[in-house]
Amino acid sequence: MSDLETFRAETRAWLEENCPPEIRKPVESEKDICWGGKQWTFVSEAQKTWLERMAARGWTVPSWPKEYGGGGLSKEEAKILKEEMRELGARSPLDSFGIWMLGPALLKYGSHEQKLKFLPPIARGEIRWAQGYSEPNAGSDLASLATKAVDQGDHFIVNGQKIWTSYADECDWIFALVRTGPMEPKHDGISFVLIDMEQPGVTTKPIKLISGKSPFCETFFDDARAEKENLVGELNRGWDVAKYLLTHEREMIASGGSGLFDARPLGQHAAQTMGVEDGMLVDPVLRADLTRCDIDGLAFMCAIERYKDEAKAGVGMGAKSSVLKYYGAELNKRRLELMMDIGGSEEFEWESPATNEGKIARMWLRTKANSIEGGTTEVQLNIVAKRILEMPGA
Amino acid sequence: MSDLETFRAETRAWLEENCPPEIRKPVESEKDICWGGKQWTFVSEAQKTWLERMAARGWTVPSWPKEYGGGGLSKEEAKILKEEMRELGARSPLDSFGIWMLGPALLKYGSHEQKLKFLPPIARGEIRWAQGYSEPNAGSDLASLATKAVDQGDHFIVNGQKIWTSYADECDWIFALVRTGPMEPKHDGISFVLIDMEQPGVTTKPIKLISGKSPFCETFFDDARAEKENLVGELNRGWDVAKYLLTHEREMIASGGSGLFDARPLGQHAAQTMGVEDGMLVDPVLRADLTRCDIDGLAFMCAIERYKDEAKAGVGMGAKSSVLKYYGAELNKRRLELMMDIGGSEEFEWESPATNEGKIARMWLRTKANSIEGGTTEVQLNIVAKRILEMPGA
Amino acid sequence: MPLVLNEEQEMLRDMARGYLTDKAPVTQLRKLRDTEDESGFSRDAWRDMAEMGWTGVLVGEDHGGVDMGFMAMGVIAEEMGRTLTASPFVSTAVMAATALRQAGGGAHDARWLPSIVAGEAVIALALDEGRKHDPAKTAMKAERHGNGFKLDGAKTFVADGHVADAMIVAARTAGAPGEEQGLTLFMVEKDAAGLKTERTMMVDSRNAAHVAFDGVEVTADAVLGEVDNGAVILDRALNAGRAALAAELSGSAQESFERTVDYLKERKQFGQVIGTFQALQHRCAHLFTELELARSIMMKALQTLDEAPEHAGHIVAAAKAKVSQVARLSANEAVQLHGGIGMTDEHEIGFFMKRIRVASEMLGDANYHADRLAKMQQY
Amino acid sequence: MPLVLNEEQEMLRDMARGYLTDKAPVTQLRKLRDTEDESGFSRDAWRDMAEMGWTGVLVGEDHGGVDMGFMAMGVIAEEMGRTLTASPFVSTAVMAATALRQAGGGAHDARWLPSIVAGEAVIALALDEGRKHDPAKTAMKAERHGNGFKLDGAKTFVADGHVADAMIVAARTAGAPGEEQGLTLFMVEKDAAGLKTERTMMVDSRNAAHVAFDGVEVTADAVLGEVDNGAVILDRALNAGRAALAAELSGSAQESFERTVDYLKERKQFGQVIGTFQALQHRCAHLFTELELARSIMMKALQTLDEAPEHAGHIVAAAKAKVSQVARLSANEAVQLHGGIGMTDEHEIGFFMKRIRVASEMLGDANYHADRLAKMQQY
Repeated sequence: MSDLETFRAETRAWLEENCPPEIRKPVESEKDICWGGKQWTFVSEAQKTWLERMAARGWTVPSWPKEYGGGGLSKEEAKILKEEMRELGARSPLDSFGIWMLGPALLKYGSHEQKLKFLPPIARGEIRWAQGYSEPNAGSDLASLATKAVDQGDHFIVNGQKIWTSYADECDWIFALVRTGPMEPKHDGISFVLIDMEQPGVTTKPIKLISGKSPFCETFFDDARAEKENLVGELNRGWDVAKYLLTHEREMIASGGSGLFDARPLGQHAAQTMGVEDGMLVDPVLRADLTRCDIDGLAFMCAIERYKDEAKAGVGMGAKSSVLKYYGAELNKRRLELMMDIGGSEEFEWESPATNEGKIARMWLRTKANSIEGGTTEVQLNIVAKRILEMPGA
Repeated sequence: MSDLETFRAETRAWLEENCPPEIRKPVESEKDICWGGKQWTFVSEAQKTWLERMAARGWTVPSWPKEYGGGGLSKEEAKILKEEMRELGARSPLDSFGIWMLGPALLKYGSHEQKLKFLPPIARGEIRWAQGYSEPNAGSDLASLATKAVDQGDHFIVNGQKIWTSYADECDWIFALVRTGPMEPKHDGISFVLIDMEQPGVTTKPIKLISGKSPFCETFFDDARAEKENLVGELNRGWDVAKYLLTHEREMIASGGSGLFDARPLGQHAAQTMGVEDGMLVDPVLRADLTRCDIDGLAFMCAIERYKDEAKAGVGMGAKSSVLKYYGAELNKRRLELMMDIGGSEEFEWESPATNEGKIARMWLRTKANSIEGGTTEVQLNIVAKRILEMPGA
Repeated sequence: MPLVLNEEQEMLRDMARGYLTDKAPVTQLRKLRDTEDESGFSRDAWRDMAEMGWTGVLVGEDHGGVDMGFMAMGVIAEEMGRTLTASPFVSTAVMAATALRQAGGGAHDARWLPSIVAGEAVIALALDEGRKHDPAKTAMKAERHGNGFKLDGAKTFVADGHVADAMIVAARTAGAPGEEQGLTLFMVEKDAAGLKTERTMMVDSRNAAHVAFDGVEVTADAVLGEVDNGAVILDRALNAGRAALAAELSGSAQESFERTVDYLKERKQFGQVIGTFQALQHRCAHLFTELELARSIMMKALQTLDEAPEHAGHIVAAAKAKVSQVARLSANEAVQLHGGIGMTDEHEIGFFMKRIRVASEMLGDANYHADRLAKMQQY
Repeated sequence: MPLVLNEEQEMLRDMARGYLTDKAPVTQLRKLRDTEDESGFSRDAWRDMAEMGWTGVLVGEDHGGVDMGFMAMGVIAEEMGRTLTASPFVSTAVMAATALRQAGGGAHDARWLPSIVAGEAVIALALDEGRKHDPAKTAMKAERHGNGFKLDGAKTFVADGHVADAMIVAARTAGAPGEEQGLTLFMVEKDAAGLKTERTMMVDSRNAAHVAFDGVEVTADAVLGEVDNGAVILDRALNAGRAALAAELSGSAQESFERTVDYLKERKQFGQVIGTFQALQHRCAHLFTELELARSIMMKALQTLDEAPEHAGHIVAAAKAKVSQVARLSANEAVQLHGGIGMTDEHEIGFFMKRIRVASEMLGDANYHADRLAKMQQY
């Protein structure tokens, strides 16, 4: 048996023994997804046990080094762990921006002390992190951010406002981009700092969206304190960290492309919902839109497959993630418009149990953000034109 | 009887008596439209007679002053003449760029001598004029034209190339924009000159289009001579004349909006051509496109009607012609794409009598120029954004 | 009649815009929503509108109306679309008024038209039975019962149904679902035994009702128009309602577009006002052109309703289709071009997207009307 | 099999691009057109292609082919699309080869496959009878006649029909027009009595033939596959042909797009390279994205033909629909963005628009396949 085969067998055995039966069922409600943090209330004893057992092996962050709370697994081993968990139907023990975003940033740009201090609590789900990037006047043009951090010797005093900070009201710490060099060219005066949210100078306010409640918050800094030892990377070089994380995020979105886009054909859904007469959907004009949308959806899935295969083969071009992000967002919006066409007036019931509180209508409205968040459609088109097509600047 | 009623009665009587019966039939071939000029061969004695009789009354250009060969009619009288001619089914005695374009320019910018010299031969159909504006490197950006006219005292020596000069190979004279001030800012160094084409320095070459033969030519000036007395307007102020004519042209196109766009519904044409099964077009996907296109066509016709009524009422906004030009061109292209969809493989026969030598295919290809000629779609959109929406410059 | 507003209509527009902007703007709708107002519209504003004559815009002077015609009706609806004003204007002052007037001569018009004009009565149209509008599919039965009829069945998506003093109910007295003919219209008052109305809160913060008819008995007098021949009056009422919605949608679409262009002239990113970006300019210019076409065909539909209402079906269908499609485009572009802020409930632009969606679906969406037009032309 | 070209296929692509750009570029098509060439394609080039093994790309080694599969076939077709190379590749090396191979075991494959591989035989598919492709609508009759059949009827739009040494003819031996079943395929040689072929020059400077069958008698041996059951083989041949056209269209669309982007980087107006205008950049970026999707689904179709040809109908239909639609968009944008010069016959870009139109119509346009997909899914 090869080492990897041994690893697979051992992993399977361990999972069989340690994963509680409740955890092997599909996620049913939002609370089934464990985000951790000081405010977290476990939805069940099993959720807690599972987190503790996995964290003890470092398997909440399987490929991080062991000394920082990770599992120290190789790429191949991590893949096997993922496969075996899927095989068993095991839920993820812990999801968080700490794992997805801050961790990779610290691993690349953090000092050894910072890693030791911050990574293990992330791995154990003890500290929940928020992301503080966008501001009301710094959206697509993130580098124009204005939140100020003034040097006070051993700490900074932070003033300003962040927006779109997901779950900020449930988080303990925030990693934020702040302006430390007000006189420098805009990209050169930004730093990446870690701020404890448990202080009077930090407050949050949830944002209600057109689709209803949302995980998004506004976060306000009013003479908040950030220790200098919690500056990640060099002073005024925070843009490098941000760029690294944005690329990382975009790749995550692109590689999980299918998560972005629900590819189930609309035609059959419409046939069941609206009815068919003489073998044809009762609305023949809508039918044309549906079949075209389904074809585009299929082509989109093929593009995702092809790009993945190209990446594996080490061929193909960069900036693919912009191609997928752009098209996936627009297609998803189109798809939900069509879902609303299919559902007709019945989808309009906003608070009725019959529509599951307007589920489809809220999804429809929520998709409108797909082409705004994570880089707007306009920004993606700019990237494709500039980086792939190499069209000249104005 | 009012004066206008008298005029109408007299006009009707005169037309009845003087319009040859052959001229009262719809135009059948291109040669039935009389363009005049030295190279013109009348297609019939009637065509010649009709031109002579109308020209004698100045009714080839009814609203031009009598001293310049016009009819001296008031707006109301000219309208009555038009109505009575339509009533009789009488063809136009003379069409020409001299009437539509050069005439208005001379009436506004020409000297008395120039008017006396050039307008009457236009009115009589003796001299046929070509328009020399665009150049290979001056399309949308007309003001970057490079055809040079160098001052030689009493005349200019002209060198350069014009493109898209309609019927230049059948014309006698050309009105052209030339660069007389090479050192001036680009709009300020252009002059509007009249050039005799019967000289060795002027040659023309027909342009074949993707749709086949076309009226367009390239016109080359190789040390051609233009008399200084044939400069219209001031030296280096030719751009004013050009702008005036372009606006005039755009308004002509917009007011004849329906001419730009064939509004006959496609749905019924498709039903006849492709067939209907169980009350529905055999291609239900195409059907959706057709009915949407027909709705847009109807809305377009309503917009034309509304703009005309607004103009009459003296309300509404300017730059409407760009709205109509843009939409009409795109709609026409879409319409011919659909005509090709309807016709299917049978429309592909390029030289067969069955398709009237590929009539619809050639129309389809020809419509592609609709969004290029007379100001591209992109230019129209710029105009709408800037002039109507008052969006800021870059 | 030219395709422009006349002086009287322009005055009406100025007055309507002034009143609505001042007294019934989008903030009113938000407040109605947040306070979970029982009626779902402002009774005060509705009384004001009655005083200004809007409730009687389509009612003859014999019944106290101002009888200004459809073009004027469209002016009011368009302005209401700009402010997203919630009111029973379309259900009551447009559709019910048209149906009652068309039926004319009986007792119903005398009974209801004056109180419509007075802003007292709200009358809803109970027609749709499924998720998609399609009058021919009406299945609800009205069976002969003594001298009258007994109604059994259910209606959905009845705008203003929960506050209606009476409903015009379409039920089948002949033929089978799928047939255009065989419908009869009944006036059913709110306190009829067996009538149950359940309000539903809608995505656009307006409301509509589910209405159940459980053996509702009505006399023969309740029939509006002729038995089995309700389609004649229903078509007129629907054409009026569709044209009103087209006007409303046109107003909402224009308003959201104008707000967006204003925003683009203000918002800065990358050191530039984003309205300078050519790609956005071209999208705005395209949308403006579409809005112009939509408004033109909408006005043509109103003009035709004034001049030749018996031939208005085709143009009204085309107008409802075109305006619905363009308004949706406008709403989508508005939210997208507002960026993140446009996604928040705090900003008003989302209200436009929601109302446009609902109004574009009401009385038949763009696909429904496109399909009808194709059918009218036998293909 | 991953959705990328393997090393062998990449070598094939490089070779094909090199050869076609050098020996059979767009200028060759122009010359064939202007000289009114009798065959409508270059016999020399076709011989070269045979030598390079392209004619045998789908033919088994037992008949002299290189048997490289559909992905390789697509590589060749895509490159031919880039150069608009006229050849009987699709009719002969793809459709006829697939049909003959599928029928297999009889005399036909042994008779024809080696000479297809050798670049000697041209074989056309005589299928369409009307303006729109729809095999089920086939009405042409083949009646039993002695031991064989007698064919009466007419076929249109038969690509390479006027130069074909033989045709695969679909005719009805059972059922009625509109039914999928009841077709039989016949191999009919060019000198058959009663067969009349009339060449038509096409908008894309390629050619197709009208073929009339006036009591053409064939023996029972002429049947390809089974009587009444021709659809089995026909479907395979059509899937192969549709995938080849999708690949060709993808090549033409990419080439016209790349030429356009290059032009935008060169052409100056208003003192600027027009490629700097953001509105044009966004249109190009959108089109690029569409081209990527189109190419991906086209490759998926080829991959499926290699791996599970019996299940390829759905993906091939979707690919033909998607690529046809995107290629037309590409052609339209190409001409528009080239401006006036793009309208001239002198410029090559118009040739792309013409060929894309024809290839997108051949073997079913986007609407036809979209409709089929909806029908396959019972709606």
